[in-house]
Amino acid sequence: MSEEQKQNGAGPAEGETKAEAAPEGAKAQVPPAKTEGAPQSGEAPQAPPQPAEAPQQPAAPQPGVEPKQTSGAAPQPAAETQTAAGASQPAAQQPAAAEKRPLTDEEKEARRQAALAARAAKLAAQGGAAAGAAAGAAAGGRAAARGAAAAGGEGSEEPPKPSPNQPKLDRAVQLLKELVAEDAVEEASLNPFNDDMPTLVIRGEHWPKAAETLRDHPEFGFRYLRNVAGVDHETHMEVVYHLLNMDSGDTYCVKVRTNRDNPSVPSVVSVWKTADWQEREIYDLLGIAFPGHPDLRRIMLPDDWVGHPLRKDYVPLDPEV
Amino acid sequence: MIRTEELLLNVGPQHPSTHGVLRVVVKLDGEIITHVEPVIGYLHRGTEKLAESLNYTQIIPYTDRMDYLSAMTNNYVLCYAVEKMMGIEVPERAEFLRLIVMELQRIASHLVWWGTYLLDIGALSPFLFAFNDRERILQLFNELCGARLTYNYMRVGGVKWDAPEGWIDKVKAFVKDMKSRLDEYHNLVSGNEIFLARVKGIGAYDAETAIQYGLSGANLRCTGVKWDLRKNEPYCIYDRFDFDIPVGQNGDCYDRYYVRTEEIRQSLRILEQALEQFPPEGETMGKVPRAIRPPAGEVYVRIESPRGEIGCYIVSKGKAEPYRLKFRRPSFVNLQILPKLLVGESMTNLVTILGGIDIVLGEVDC
Amino acid sequence: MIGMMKGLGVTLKTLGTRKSTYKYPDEPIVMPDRFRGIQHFDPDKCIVCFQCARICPTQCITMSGKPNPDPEKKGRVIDTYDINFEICILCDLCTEVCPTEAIVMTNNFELAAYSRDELFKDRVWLQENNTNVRKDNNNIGAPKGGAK
Amino acid sequence: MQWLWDQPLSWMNAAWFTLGALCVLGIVIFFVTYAIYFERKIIGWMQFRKGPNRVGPFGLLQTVADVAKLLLKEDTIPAKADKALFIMAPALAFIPSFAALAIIPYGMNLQFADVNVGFLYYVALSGVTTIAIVTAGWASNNKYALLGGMRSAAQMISYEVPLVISVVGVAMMTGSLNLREIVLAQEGYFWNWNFLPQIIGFVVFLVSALAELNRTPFDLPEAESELVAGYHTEYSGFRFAFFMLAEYVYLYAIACLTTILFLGGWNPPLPQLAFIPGIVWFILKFLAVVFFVFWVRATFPRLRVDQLMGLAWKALLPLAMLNIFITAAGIHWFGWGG
Repeated sequence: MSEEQKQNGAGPAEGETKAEAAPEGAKAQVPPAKTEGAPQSGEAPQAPPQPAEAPQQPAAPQPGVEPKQTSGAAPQPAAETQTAAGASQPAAQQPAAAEKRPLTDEEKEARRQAALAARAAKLAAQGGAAAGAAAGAAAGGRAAARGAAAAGGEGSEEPPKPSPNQPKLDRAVQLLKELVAEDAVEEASLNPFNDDMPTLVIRGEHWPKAAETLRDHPEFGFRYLRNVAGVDHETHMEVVYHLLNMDSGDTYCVKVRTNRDNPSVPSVVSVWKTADWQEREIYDLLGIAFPGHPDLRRIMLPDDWVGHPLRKDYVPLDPEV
Repeated sequence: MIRTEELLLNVGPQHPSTHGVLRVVVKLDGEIITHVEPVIGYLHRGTEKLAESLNYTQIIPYTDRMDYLSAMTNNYVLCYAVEKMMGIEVPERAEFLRLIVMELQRIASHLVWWGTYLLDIGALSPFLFAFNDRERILQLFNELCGARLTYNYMRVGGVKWDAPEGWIDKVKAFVKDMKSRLDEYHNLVSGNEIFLARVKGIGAYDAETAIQYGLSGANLRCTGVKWDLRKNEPYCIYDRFDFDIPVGQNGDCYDRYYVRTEEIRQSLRILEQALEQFPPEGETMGKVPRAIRPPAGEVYVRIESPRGEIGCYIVSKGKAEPYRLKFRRPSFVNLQILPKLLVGESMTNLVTILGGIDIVLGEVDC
Repeated sequence: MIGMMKGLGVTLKTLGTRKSTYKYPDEPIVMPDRFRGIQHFDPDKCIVCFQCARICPTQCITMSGKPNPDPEKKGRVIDTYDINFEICILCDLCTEVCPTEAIVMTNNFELAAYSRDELFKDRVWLQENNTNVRKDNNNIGAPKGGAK
Repeated sequence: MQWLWDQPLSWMNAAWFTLGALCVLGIVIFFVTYAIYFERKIIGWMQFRKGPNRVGPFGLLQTVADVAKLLLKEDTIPAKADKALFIMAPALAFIPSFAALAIIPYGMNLQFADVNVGFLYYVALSGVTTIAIVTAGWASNNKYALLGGMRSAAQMISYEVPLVISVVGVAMMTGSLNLREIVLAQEGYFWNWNFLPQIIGFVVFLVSALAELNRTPFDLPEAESELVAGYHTEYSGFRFAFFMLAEYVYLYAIACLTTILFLGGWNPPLPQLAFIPGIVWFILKFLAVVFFVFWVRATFPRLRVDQLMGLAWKALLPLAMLNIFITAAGIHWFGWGG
């Protein structure tokens, strides 16, 4: 994104200063209701995930006119995020004056406040001070109720309709605590975007044993590892495993965190053979070492490549690219 | 005493039957393969790194180039992921258009596989038969979205173009013709004793190994595991149509051939039903906010591409660009079983087995 | 043996069928209207809003505007407008976001050139490339939902 | 040319011989160019496409253009190739194929050399080409070429055996190996052509002839999909043209032999049609066999090496043996043959 374009883009396009986008806007006090919650239970066990556009989507977002939050059913978060992105990324098709919504004062004031909080959080993230702050913190100053790594443990603010996966999640956490180790599970939560896919964060040193139990234990039975992804959150690195039990159709998401300086996650090639190349790819692009991997070499890049491109702090060889 | 030495042979990256720039380093003892080591990365374009500085509409043309034989399913998986995060409702007509286009893409992709697979085994004509029919699908796509291979057709929240008038009838005509063409294909090849001798019992593995190696698509179903995301985890409007999932028994190259040719027939069935229930008019674009910014959080979405389960894992921090975008590419995962299948086989079987797994290097290297 | 006989029968039958070879170099291929070929640029429609340059995934559009020469009209007029066809992937996003349809796709696709710098098309060339311009320019990305 | 044989060799005779040889060479080169052209045309028609139609009217000069291109192409020899063998291999492949044409009788007295062991002469010479292909494979110092050479050695040697034995039946019936006698023995209606009584021999001969020619379904030595181009991977320019020439001259030879041995040479199917000259019938049958070879190439996939060997030794050879016994029984009890 060449510099001068950004200036031109930012200059004429937006009048007011745009705060760092707080995706949910200031008032996310009510976490968007588990939109797929209620009808979930009725679903046949064979196909739990409900396609996103199932009718139970209560309120289709009105693009330009939604200043207020309607009562119970939260509109789509995007609808209230009318605030354009901050200076770094002027909204792609943000016409300057075309559909200026009447901003209520209270809305403006809330947004300014969110901007300040966001900026503070951003500084904190860069400083890396917030060791304990999970990925959520880096996402800006919105309330902690949101999403995967909510600081308040699993679902402290229980959504009005407990989702059917909740008991499964608790059962899983309890089983893992029993079989693997007391502190095996750091966090457990439901991913609201993914039809409440239970997400467990497991400590690195217990991960091989946990993987074993996840595959062999009759209650879990996750014999199919469908995806292994590496993610570089500025504060820490994360390896995300998506597991699937073909008979019951459940999918779980398991995360293992590691620090940034010498990231290492025990390899699970002995448990699921499909992890072999996927771990090599993560090692190649993100630099996370996988002790226990039979043949950990670079898979995508030439062997003499320096650095790991997918890291956020990766300096490309020639910046022109 | 005769001293025999193993012949180290580089099959690829520039080789007529590696379906792209795959290099397989093979140690040969005479014609028998003793050691195999696939080397990939020749087509690595760093799509995932690029995506971190592009907003969602800009990433769509990049997904066309990942699995260039089924660009529609790649487009769909990205749009579906963003729609799931933002909870956007896709209108009825757009859903139907998406389904029709994806099933046409599945047929086109299987036709390419069928043609090149037979060419690898030595028969010259099937390749031309397949491409002759695939040309009709490419014409349909060209009329619909302006391109033959890199369609860039779907947008978050719907599809960009509505079907031009007369297009639906052309698709109906194509589906009707394709049925008879398919029988002709079976006459030409499926009964041929030489073909059967070349394919039966080659590169066989059982269901347990398939699940261990995380295979998906026809490579999984050929071992008898009945797992197809269109049925087991329905997305789009697949749950409105009835079609069955072809399944093989003993997981050898012939079963993969049978499953894929049967899948073409099933796709034709879906297309017929979809064309009948096609809503005459309606919106093709849902309510999408001006700037697409999915809320902070992550989602892993997966659909059934012609090569298997293609997944899209997005971690978003609320900005217009994804914080981290990872594609679970079926060809990349399916290729892992190649070394296990090849040891002990002959050179000719290397080509047959590699063709049977049906990989596309654009997707393997992403 | 029956399988082989049937196979031979099929090839014999195709001996007489209609062939599907194009006579391409002699007869030009007529592309459907929506085909995404090389862009055509109409400078006086352009309001220099940089939308196309910003949306382009490969950033191959470089443009610059200059203040309007005649004093009473405000706004800006396009000065230079180049598309680098070495990296342009003809994905049609620029025409999608252009509010005034200044840049539209045409149906011609012959882009072969003997040297790389011939692929760097400037404003004049893009303006002259006005044969079989695309009529239905569905720019849904533009404000007001685009000219439907 | 028979009357020349008995006179002592003089300058005059030598000139006649070379003239005869040149005109046969001319016919064969003409055949080869238009065999390549028609093969590409026919296979094209079988695949929904027109064959070459750009060079010359209807593409007739396409092969001429190809040969000209091959002549002008730079003649590369790989660095560490075994130079002497590399240069000799193409010549070694072409010479026997052309020499083998001497014994083919096109008409009653239209024959270059009336050797009484005609077929044996042919088989002996075609063996030399196998050596040429193996040397080509070895000399070009390329792994794919080496593999191609090995395969072709195995294939051609093991298919010569059923080829020869399947013709023993014909020889038994006519009592001589001289090709002219064999054709004369097939006078009369088409049902006393050799292919009916010798139907097994005919099938075995056809299959092993295809294998001898390295054509689909037995084109293992130059299998594009596995061995890139088999033994002639490293050859370019005129040397490659020699290999192509050798292949098509063998096709010419095998097609002539099939017509002579099994389809009754220049005999018309019904004696009443005798007013049409024999050579026309010969050409018609000859073209039918050539069309069959092209047709097979367009349809069948390729066999694997071990299946190929299995077919030769386990299927064709016993069949050929069986054919001999049947012919023997036929001659003894039913009075077949001359």
